[in-house]
Amino acid sequence: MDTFLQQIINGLVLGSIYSLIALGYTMVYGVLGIINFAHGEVLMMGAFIALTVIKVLNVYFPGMPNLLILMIAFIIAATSCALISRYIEMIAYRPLRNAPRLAPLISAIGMSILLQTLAMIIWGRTPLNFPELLPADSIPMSRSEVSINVREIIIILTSVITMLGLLILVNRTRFGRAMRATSENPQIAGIMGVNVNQVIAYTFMLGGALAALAGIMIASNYGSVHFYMGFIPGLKAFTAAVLGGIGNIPGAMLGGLLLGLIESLGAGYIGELSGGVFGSNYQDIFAFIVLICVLVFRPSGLLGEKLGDRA
Amino acid sequence: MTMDTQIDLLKITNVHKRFGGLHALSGVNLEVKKGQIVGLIGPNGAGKTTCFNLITGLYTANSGNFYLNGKSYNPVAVDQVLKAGIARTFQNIRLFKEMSVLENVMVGRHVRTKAGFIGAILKTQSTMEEERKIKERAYELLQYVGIRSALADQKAKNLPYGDQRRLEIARALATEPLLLALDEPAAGMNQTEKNSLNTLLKKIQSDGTTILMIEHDVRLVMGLCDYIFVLDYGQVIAAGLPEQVRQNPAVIEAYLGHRKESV
Amino acid sequence: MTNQQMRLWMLFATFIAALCMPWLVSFMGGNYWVRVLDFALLYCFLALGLNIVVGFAGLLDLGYIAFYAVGAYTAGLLASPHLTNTFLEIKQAMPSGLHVSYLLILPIAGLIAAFFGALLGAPTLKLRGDYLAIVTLGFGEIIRIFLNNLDRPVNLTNGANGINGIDPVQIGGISFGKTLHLAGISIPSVILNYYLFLFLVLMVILMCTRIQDSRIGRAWVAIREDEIAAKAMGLNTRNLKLLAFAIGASFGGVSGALFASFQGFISPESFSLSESIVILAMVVLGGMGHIPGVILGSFLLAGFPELLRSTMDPLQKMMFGKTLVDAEIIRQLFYASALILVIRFKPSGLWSGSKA
Amino acid sequence: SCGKKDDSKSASGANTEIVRIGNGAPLTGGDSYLGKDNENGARLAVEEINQKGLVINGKKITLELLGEDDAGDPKQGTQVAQKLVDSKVVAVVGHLNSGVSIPASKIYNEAGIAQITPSSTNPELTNQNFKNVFRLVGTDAQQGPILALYTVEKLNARKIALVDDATQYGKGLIDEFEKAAKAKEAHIVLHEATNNKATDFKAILTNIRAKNPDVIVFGGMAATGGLFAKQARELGIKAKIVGGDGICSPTLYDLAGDAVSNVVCSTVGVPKESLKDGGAFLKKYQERFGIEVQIYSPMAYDAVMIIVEAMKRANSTAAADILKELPNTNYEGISGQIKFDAKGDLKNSAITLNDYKEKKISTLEVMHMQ
Amino acid sequence: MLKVKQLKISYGGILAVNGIDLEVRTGELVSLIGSNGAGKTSTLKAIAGMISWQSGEILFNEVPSSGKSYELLARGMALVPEGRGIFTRMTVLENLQMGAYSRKDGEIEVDLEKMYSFFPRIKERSKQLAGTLSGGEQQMVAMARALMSRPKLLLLDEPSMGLSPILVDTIFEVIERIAKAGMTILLVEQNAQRALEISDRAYVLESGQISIEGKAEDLIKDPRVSAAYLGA
Ligand SMILES: Nc1ncnc2c1ncn2[C@@H]1O[C@H](COP(=O)(O)OP(=O)(O)OP(=O)(O)O)[C@@H](O)[C@H]1O
Ligand SMILES: Nc1ncnc2c1ncn2[C@@H]1O[C@H](COP(=O)(O)OP(=O)(O)OP(=O)(O)O)[C@@H](O)[C@H]1O
Ligand SMILES: [Mg+2]
Ligand SMILES: [Mg+2]
Repeated sequence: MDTFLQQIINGLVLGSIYSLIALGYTMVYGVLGIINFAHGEVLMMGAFIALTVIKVLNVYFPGMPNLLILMIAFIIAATSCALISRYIEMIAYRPLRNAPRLAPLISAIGMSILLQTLAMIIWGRTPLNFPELLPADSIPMSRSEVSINVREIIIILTSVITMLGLLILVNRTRFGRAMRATSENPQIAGIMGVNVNQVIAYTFMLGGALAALAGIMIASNYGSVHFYMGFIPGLKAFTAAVLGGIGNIPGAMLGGLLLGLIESLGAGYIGELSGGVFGSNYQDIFAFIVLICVLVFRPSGLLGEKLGDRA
Repeated sequence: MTMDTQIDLLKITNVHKRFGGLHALSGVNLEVKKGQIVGLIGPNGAGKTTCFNLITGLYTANSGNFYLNGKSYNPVAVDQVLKAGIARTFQNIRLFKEMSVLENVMVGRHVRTKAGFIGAILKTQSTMEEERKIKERAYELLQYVGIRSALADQKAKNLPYGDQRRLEIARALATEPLLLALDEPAAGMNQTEKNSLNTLLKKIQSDGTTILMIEHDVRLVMGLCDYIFVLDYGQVIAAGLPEQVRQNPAVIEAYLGHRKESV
Repeated sequence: MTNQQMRLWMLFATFIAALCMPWLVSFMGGNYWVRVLDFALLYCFLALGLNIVVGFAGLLDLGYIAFYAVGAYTAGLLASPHLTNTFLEIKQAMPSGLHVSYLLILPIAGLIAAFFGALLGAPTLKLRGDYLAIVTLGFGEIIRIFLNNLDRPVNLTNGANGINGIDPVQIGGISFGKTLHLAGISIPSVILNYYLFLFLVLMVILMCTRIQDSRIGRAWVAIREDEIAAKAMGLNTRNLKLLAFAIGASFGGVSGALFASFQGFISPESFSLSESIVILAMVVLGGMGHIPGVILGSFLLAGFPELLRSTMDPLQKMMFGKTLVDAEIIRQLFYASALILVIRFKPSGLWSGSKA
Repeated sequence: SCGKKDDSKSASGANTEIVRIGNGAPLTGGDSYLGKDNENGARLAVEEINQKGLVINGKKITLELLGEDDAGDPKQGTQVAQKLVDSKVVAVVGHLNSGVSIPASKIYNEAGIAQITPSSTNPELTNQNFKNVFRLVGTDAQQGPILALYTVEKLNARKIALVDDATQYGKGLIDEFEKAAKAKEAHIVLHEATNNKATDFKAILTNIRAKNPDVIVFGGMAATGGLFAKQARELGIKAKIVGGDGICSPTLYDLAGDAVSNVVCSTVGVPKESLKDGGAFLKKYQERFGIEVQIYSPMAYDAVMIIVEAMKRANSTAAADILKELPNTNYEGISGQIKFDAKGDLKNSAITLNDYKEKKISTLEVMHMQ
Repeated sequence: MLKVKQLKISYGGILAVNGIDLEVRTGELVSLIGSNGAGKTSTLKAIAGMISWQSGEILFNEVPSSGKSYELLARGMALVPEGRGIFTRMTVLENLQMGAYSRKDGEIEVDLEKMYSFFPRIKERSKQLAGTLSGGEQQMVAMARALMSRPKLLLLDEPSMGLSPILVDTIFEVIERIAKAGMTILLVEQNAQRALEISDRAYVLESGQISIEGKAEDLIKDPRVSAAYLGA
């Protein structure tokens, strides 16, 4: 039972991280209808920038409180990533608004490689340590073995709060309405007085800031930063976003959590369940199989709306 | 009128269709007699297009019976319905935009031909022969609906609107339908263009194809149709000869309105 | 008529050029460039297969490399000592190992891959666009992970170690794995394979052109353009999509088998997601759905990185006298920028063939 | 020096000759920090030799290192191999991954060029009966049993949990370990697997915790191993973590933090500090490249050195002559005494077990391969 | 209020509108008729800044158009686009709010009530997703939405398309009403008869060029017009 509970906790933490990234994906998708494959790389840049800021602060202001350091690092990383994201949009996506559907995919791939290479030039190829700024104190649990720490709680809370914030932004605010209008029909949004380019640019900037947040959370959780670190989480988060119904904000959260739980429980129990034929090495398969099964029955994901293509 | 026209080519009885909580069709009965042009009219959102979608198998009915040529059929697979002999056009034109005009019609021949990919790779005699016939027939059909053959190699999306409507009809005719179902064929046409559409539809009728047509242009419908069904809120509120329908107070109330000029 | 003749002459000239190519290249740049050509041909094979799925039928497939893997492992198992080494029963039956002829392996690889193609197609029929993308991506990963782990409980694929000692293609006593000495000329293995690949790619091009112009090809394009209208025109979209998946996959399978024979060694590393993406980029960048464009795309994307590899360092040395930035970094930067720029200025591909 | 022209015989001075040595390793992609490390090792050696001056058969020799990026991809690996062959390298240091080394070896073999891998551990590489393949690391079959011996006999582990990263290296090591440990009647309580790009190991660690093993053996690299050790500590796991040379790098303690105190890892060869040039190498490397030695650069460095030694013995720079001399290598490198057996594997080499004291690798014990 | 001079619009080299001049004075209702593909929609889109044009000049209130639709809207132009273009995934109310997107004044609520009084039907449906409305209801939403921006100039592109006769009547009544209330309107219609009946002036567009222009009552009687567009 301890093990089971622990696996649930593991899954929730992992899932929250996926959710956090997936939220960024989904929001951009929601507005532009394209998958920003470079999102993972923006996340990586965010983590690196935060790390650099932290190192600088450590040198010039020794003894600054951890949380303050982290706040400053976050603000700088989020701002930088917002700008990076905005330029990605301007360079790679804006010229392709009316291009065939797969064209932005190619420039997104180009962007990913570009950002990875830049990171490689600036910060080198070796994985770097990300200092433990979030408290990792274990939270006492009634059950002896089960462990969760403050940092993990912070991660879970961050993603929930982010989701709620985005929900309010998109559904309750004027800017959110402009986002949704743009997503449905940018031309019509234009004649409603929406400056579409601006809305898209802001959305990307918000996406970039979210990526930075996710990057810092990942870096803090695992204590490692690497120019390749965005790729796999990006892929997983994309999976999560699709699982939940891409473009749907609660869907991204749900998809992320579900994916985390599936991976955790999958890795935890698949060996026993299959009598040792399969092991935790099939962890990733598990997630994809669940994804395929879900999509067979719900072709637009768990919470994705059925956009009936009317005849 | 020959005896033929008295046979029901299409008959649907007690058809229901729900979208979530919305009861789009509730207990609709229709008959289309062979050789006639039958009109389906009604206010916006009455369920006319839905009715087409059910008949052609694009949607599945919650309940109801469908008969084609006296035989019961189950419209679940669109291709089966089409093979059985019902072809349609769409309210919002749905051509294969990037394909050429000719190719659009050739796709219509798909169900009546059978060459497979092995034949295509080996370029067998029968495949080539069939391909030649498909092309020949496609050209004939373009001419039939009045699209100049000079336009045959244009992309479909580059055709003028009126020609796109005609092309949709040609594509549907290519499947050799017994029943041609047209969803607002005159939408967006001006009166002059409507007149020439009128002529085309009469020609199709006289060449033996039965037509079921949704249309909001009352003048066109009244002039063309042998029989009319009126749908409102998913139910047939009136049916009869054009004159009868025109006088029906329920129809006037729900659909026609009291302005005289529009009739 | 003269137009037709022109085209024939052009084709003939291209063909002759293709025949002389490896000699020219090997004379000027060495066998390395011939090998690059060999791989370009294999990519061409793959890209043409993917083009059927993505370009003709409009089904976005991010896991196409899985079929390449299936083909490669089919060859790997049927033409190497691996199975006989792990299964004693087979060893007793065939003490010298399994050495099935490639005349058999190629069709088998194609068929098995086609089967997997249909297997992938079946659950994905209802999915559109990005949903299809993620499922196919997942499928590709599933295959790779299985290949990587199917060494236990029984050692079928030899797991991460990969399968070594795969026979080269052997036709009529000529082994494509060794330099052939023929009437005083020695033809290196890379050139032999070039001709083999060229022949098969030409076959594939022929097949693709014929399919494209056929009733089936037309039906695929119709589905791509508007699935609902295609259904309403009586196309059995389910079967047609499955057919596209299967044919596309079979091309992947055959080229996978060729890859295995050419390398002599395969391991799951060769079948990663990034390879799927590279092939997709070839199709899209070249000109989706347009066969000459796809061929161009595959040659460019296979050749361009290698061109950068051999020019970036000498160029720097020439200009600055020393290597300022590591060659591989410049290579990545150029490659990435090229992707972005090309698609920026040619959004429907370099040679999209659309008359618009 | 100038290397613009393609013809290696033409050089700046009439009596100097440029001799090219190839290096193939992933310089891009996830493994590139190891690949670049290898290339740096080889480069350091080449630069040192050029600085000292090398004369073979009366000619002044300038070495040139052609470092190519194989991206860890078998296909690019063969292309790189062909390119190096075409560029008339006299020998090749590489590649990093076994999956690349194996297909590339066929090309070097056909061309008659020696290939010395500083890091590929798949036994299959030297089982191909090629005369031109050598390796400067222990194979999985060599390292695994030694780790097992140490774990079972020195650490007195009764209950052992195994984790591999499903790569050729990690899994090979763990499989060999498992065989040897079982032969010594150790109890393997669990065998989990992850992958080499994973970051979250909590799920499998939770399973491991439930089995309460004495020792966890980790088959993988430092980039994952560091995170693994850290997360193990977070879950309150106290068992020792034992791993191969893949985790014996500064990256491990960078990433694992305090958790590193729980780790024991092996390196091939005797402790570097005990060798005459070992400590100096680490320093020189740091000075030259501004980063720390990862894992295999000492072997790459040695590989260049033994190629040069072979040149000297053969008194020739021809690839064939070098290849002929390589089996006779007996060289004290910074990775230990290098001798090859008939297959090209290291003969009688030592394996050192280390732990981390004050964030530095420190020697526990030196053991010898069987 | 609106002046278009020598406007040319091309799509990838194909000239859709070939140098037209037209003018709408304050308070007028002007219609633009023409057969399919004549370039009516293209003209309206260019005026509203939805597409870029090749050459020519568009003056709105004497100021040259910037070609940016959101700026034109802020300056008092609104378009009811062809095919309605409502936001299907938003509620009716949200659609109307989008109409008032660039307004900052406090009278939005007042105008909402006004729209509801124009179209009582959409008041009932204000919380419904607009995509699930019937065609006629959608058309009302599109009109109301445009009016929510308090435009000085209203551009209407085939507002009667696809509507049942009774709704066509309603729509034309509304147009007449707002025109009488003083709004300046440029109306594009296939139903030339009805359009001319309520217009002050009209232009006939043929293959991208203005062929006839004049008072609406004159055009109705013009034999060229009745032959080509009134089906007589
Ligand atoms: N796929 C669908 N999902 C949900 N509701 C639908 C769907 N298709 C149609 N409806 C609803 O069913 C009702 C009938 O629609 P239908 O399209 O059949 O009307 P119609 O009679 O063709 O109207 P119009 O004359 O405006 O075309 C409408 O309320 C419509 O919103
Ligand atoms: N996006 C586009 N790309 C290419 N050509 C276009 C595009 N939009 C319109 N056209 C072409 O421009 C011409 C004018 O089109 P427009 O839509 O302005 O005509 P219209 O008068 O509004 O016709 P309708 O009565 O059909 O609405 C047509 O030939 C049309 O095919
Ligand atoms: Mg309808
Ligand atoms: Mg129009």
